[in-house]
Amino acid sequence: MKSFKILSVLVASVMLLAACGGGGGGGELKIAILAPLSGPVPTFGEMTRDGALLAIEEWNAKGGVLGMTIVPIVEDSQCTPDPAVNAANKVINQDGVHYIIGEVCSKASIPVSEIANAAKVIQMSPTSTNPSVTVDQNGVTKTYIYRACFIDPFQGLVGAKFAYENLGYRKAFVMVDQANDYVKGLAENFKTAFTDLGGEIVGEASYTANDTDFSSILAQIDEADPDIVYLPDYYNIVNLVTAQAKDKGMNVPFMGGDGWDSADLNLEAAAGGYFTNHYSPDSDAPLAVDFRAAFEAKYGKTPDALAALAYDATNLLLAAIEAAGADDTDKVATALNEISFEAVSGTITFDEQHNPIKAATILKVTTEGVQFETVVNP
Amino acid sequence: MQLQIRPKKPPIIVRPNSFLAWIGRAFMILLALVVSYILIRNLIEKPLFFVTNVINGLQLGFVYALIALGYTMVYGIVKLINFAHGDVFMVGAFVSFFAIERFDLHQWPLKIFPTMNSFIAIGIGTITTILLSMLVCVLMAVTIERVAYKPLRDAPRIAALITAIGVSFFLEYFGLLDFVFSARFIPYERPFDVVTWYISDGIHRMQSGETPPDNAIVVSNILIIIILSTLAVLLFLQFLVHRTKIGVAMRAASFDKPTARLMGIQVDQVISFTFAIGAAFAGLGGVLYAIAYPSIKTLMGVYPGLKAFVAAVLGGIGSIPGAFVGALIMGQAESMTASYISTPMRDAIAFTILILVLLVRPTGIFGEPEKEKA
Amino acid sequence: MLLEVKDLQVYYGAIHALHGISFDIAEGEIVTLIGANGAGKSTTLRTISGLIRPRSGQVIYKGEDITFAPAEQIVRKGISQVPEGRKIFAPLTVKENLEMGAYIIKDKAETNRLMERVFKSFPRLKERINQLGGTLSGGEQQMLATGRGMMSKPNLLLLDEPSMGLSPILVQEIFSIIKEINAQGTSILLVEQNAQMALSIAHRAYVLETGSILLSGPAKEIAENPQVKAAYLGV
Amino acid sequence: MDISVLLSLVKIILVIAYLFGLFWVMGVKVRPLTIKGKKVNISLLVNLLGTIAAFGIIQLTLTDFGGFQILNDFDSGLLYQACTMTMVALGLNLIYGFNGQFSLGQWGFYGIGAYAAADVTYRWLNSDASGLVVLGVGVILAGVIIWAIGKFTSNLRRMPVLSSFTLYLLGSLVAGYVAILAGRWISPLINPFLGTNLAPGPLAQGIWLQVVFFLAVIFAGIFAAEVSFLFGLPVLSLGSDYFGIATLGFTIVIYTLMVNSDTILPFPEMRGGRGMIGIPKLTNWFWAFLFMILVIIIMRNIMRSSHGRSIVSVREDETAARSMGIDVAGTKLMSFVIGSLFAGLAGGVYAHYIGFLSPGAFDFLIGFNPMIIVVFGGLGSMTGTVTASFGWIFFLEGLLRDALGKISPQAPSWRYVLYPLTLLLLMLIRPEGLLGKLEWGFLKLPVIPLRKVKNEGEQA
Repeated sequence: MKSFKILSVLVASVMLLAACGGGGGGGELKIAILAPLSGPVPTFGEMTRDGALLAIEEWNAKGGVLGMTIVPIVEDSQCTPDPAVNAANKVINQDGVHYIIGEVCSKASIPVSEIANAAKVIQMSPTSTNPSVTVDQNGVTKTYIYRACFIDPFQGLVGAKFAYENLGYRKAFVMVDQANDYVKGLAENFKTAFTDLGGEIVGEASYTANDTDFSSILAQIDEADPDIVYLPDYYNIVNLVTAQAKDKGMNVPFMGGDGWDSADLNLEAAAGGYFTNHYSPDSDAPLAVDFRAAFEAKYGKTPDALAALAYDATNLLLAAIEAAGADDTDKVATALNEISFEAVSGTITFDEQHNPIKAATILKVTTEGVQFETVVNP
Repeated sequence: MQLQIRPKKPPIIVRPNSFLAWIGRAFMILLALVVSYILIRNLIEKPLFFVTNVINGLQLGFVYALIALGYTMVYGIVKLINFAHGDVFMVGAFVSFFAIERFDLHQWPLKIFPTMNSFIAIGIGTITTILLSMLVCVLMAVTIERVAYKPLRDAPRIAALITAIGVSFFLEYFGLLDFVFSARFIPYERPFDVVTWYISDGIHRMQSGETPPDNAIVVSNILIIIILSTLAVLLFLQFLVHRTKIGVAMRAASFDKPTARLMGIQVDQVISFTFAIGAAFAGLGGVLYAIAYPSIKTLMGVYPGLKAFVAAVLGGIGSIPGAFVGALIMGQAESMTASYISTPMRDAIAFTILILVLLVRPTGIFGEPEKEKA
Repeated sequence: MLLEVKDLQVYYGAIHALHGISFDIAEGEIVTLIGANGAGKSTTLRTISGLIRPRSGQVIYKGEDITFAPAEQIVRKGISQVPEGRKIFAPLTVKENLEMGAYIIKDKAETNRLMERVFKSFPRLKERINQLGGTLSGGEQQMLATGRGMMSKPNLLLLDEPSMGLSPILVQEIFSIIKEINAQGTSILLVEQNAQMALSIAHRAYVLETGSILLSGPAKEIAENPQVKAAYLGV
Repeated sequence: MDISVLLSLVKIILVIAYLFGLFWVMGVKVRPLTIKGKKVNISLLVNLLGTIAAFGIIQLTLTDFGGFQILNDFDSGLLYQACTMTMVALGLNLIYGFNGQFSLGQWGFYGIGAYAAADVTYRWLNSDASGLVVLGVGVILAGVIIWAIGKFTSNLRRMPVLSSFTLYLLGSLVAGYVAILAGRWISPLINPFLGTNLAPGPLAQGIWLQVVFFLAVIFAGIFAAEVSFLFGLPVLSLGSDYFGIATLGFTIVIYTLMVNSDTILPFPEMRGGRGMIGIPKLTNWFWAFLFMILVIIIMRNIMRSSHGRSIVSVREDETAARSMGIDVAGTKLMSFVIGSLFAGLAGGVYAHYIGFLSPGAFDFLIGFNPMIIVVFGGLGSMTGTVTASFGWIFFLEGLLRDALGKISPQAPSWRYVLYPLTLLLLMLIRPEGLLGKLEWGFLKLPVIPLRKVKNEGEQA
């Protein structure tokens, strides 16, 4: 046991050294990017990482923030609680970061937010839509946690309003992935909003993300004969569902949320559908055009909503740091509360629950492309 | 010390037809009755909807069958749950995707012979694409077998199983890398157009944008292609296994490897051959699956692979007709569960069915009773 | 010499099964290995046919060292084994079992000719040609196993306990067929517990005890040996 | 190489050295002291003090002395996860490694334990004692009923498994119903003392919360064990691979139920796929260490007992074991139930470490991890399992995370490519696992001499 004690003393001193070396650094500002880069649930980690890295690169090219070079630390958080917690603990305790961009999935962002909030680290989630990310179970806003995307209730409400008032539909069918909190949140809020407005939910069907065969749900939709089907999932599911619906000769329009926004959306199949989004990809807003061009130039692929939101989240955070004038998370949080930022996805301000306030765009899918339909203001 | 033996009451022997023995059977019968009641009620209420569901289940079941055949053959001969099989299936889909997207392989006959009948040309092009996918899958499976499984043939079975899981994880996570297949969901371009017919009073070909009448059953050419190719594969396999020397050797080797070697059968080659055949069908299945459900991703093989394995177990693993029947049952079970009970529960119910069937027939529907351990 | 076995040492893990066994078989001979349970008879056969690798020693067949050749190659060289306990492929039909015996023969017509030869020796098999191997009786299984062993046209047939579990009449029948096979020019290495039967048809015999050869010589001499008489023949 | 990468490597080595030290000190034999002419055996005392000291070492390094803290939250998080993983994997090793039942259901029981324990403390904190009451009463009552039915059926021979399963199932359902009634009657009596969510009452604070946490974990473990009993009873009669696939199905069924916990099951606080929030983070080194040591001791004592020997003999040869008079089915069931109990306990500890439960964490693909760990460490080696659990967590989550992050922003994607490759290599080089069947220190099983040498004068 003697050797063991010596070893532990040794490691203690080594760790102490490392701790001293890890802090400070003067000209560097570390930002952690937590994204699901591997794991059993593959999602959109790479897009998120690339969007955030692009923003950091642009800031560094401009001379950094407050004169400090921004050093990104990318961690794989797998969209699963345990690795996300480990990643958060690692970047906070080991690397000493004060700012986290991520996670993508709410189920990973929620446990991370608890750690970050306790450690007074600013977390800016680009895409976690679950209200619980920024608010704890008692309804108290977490001081250091922000997000750059809509929350579920908002998009559901906008979708329902648009379907009921603008399109004049009265019968809606809702498709839900019970395991996906994003889809579930949107769907439930759509249902409440639509029935509150006076519409009728003629049917509801659930599926799982691993399903590829939707024919039985489509058969149910055929039976229920709705005016519109609300399918607030990502484009991959949308592609599958709409293609199969088309094969079966169904003409009912589909409607969804920002998950539809992708260069890979099957326009042919989804034509006639609508979705709510942060911005219009063919928008001529200079920011969006620039972002798209820069992203394509750097990575050779078209950015999707996740990349845009990660880019926005990073920019927001860095702008707030600059506005705060110091690498102090309390000051940055204050700055974020007061910020009004021109982002790719619109002008962003934060409400008291740290959710962004921005206008929602309704887009229509046609075979030629996605077209701007209308703007719904919050 | 003296041992004290307390006189034990003589045990009561439960006779097969006594009340206590019937409790379990009554339980199973009750379950069966509930299921049949739900099905029959729905059949009577909405016969058309029911038939539609049966057709949907068929399509799914036939694709599962293609994968399940590979599982069951490999398991039959090496007693290994080849977890990487689902990923071979995925690679099959991706190979055809690249062939179509990058090289327009499905249109080569038209490029060389522009005057060719387009129907035949597309047919030949599609078959070429499928053959290419099958070939790549075969090469991959044989490599995997040689590198990862063969060295472990004499090791404990679990080592091979863990290796299979390792290979599966490797294929998945390597595929997820950006420069391989990436984590994206990729829209799949079908090599041919979907043609749908609806049957109400006679068979009508559906024009694009046309909505079938309310009381029609919709059938697509994809369904027909899947059914035909699966049946062809099944017949081919039956022929192979019962009429050819290598097929009989496969069965011999799966029964008793040392004795098979005494007959001069090169067991390692037979095993590689089995892997190759299974992989070829998985490749075919991958392409057909991608055509039927045109969105592919790197992890697409996990769940179909699992379901197909369950189907193989349900039918009695090691048995070729068993895998086929099991897959059809799985397809129907999923389709019916999704329509009449609850879609999110469909995996759960598929597995519950499996467990219940195993309780009644512990080695699956077509399975032979397990050999005692030697 | 057709087959020469030199100083075979075989281990099962830590257990020393064969302590240096040497013997030989000449062309056209029937040689028998007799010995009690666990003497190493089957181990010897399995080593010759390539299922077990010896730690040291040599197996030389027609002047060629086949000690470490894999089992499937050894069959191709002309050594065929009828394994202990028959080891019929139960889910295969009688015909398929025989076809597997002729696996190394590529010519279909030749296979059919060989099969006819087997059916001539064992007419009972022909009656059951489409029956599954597992459903045959013990005697029929032994016939099938022997027939299957002959299907590869071996120069040397290794027979492991052909009389095991058979009625005396069947044993007689099997042994007469073995003699017949030998008469057609196939050398035979016979491993038996039924020493009396074995010695009655063999030309030469070796007596094994706990992994080494105790006695060897012409079968008749061995049968006369008082030690053998006492231990194996029960006289 | 970066210093922190080196450090991660050192951490792995140290943590394994620590474990070996722990097992050594737990099992060390000391020569009896002679106090006042009497021989006093102090081995047990030394073992106990040593264990406490081992606990103390980590506790000290975890303590924050005014900014000086050797092990930060990252390390402690890894430690807790390693402890829970050890418990899960040890349970699986009992089921698979020692008893030979190829089970993929361990992750399901882990999930059951996690959700059950979390629900109890969650409700307790939200001024609702019904969780504790229902789970406690239900678990105890079901245990009693199962025991009683077991007593009854032990007098019956040749009873079909399905029938006894039906009986047990009915009994458990009755127990559950009674427990719900009990919850309805008893919990209103306790609720007023729990205060409200924002102003917790006396019973929702301090020591009481710890007690409730402890009870919750224990009950959750027993609950998982009872579920495994009901499930295992019919399913264990299947052959090995069939059993494996049935247990895999169990994991998937549990996952599906978790996803639908707020729609199909009546637990709105679990919030289905959105994940359960607001679970108090009560796990600390004390609890993690305590439960882990508890599991290790139970496991080791089982393996040393005659039960342990019958468990191993069933793995080796069922027929031979049966002919020796061993109750094969009962032994299988016992090891399955105990293994699941460990998983359930681990789940409870895990839930209160992470503070957030999402069905995604109980997906069947992640459920292969315990199996991989058990094989990695060596089937049938407790030392191997514990070492592999710690090594695995510290390698994958510690070293790889640290090292790859340093290389480039693209590199973390490779984390899960390197992991299966390591697995493949290990299996090809050492198919029997890292430690084979080796045991060390405390976990060393007594070698039973092949032939007992009778000493003179010892004859009975």
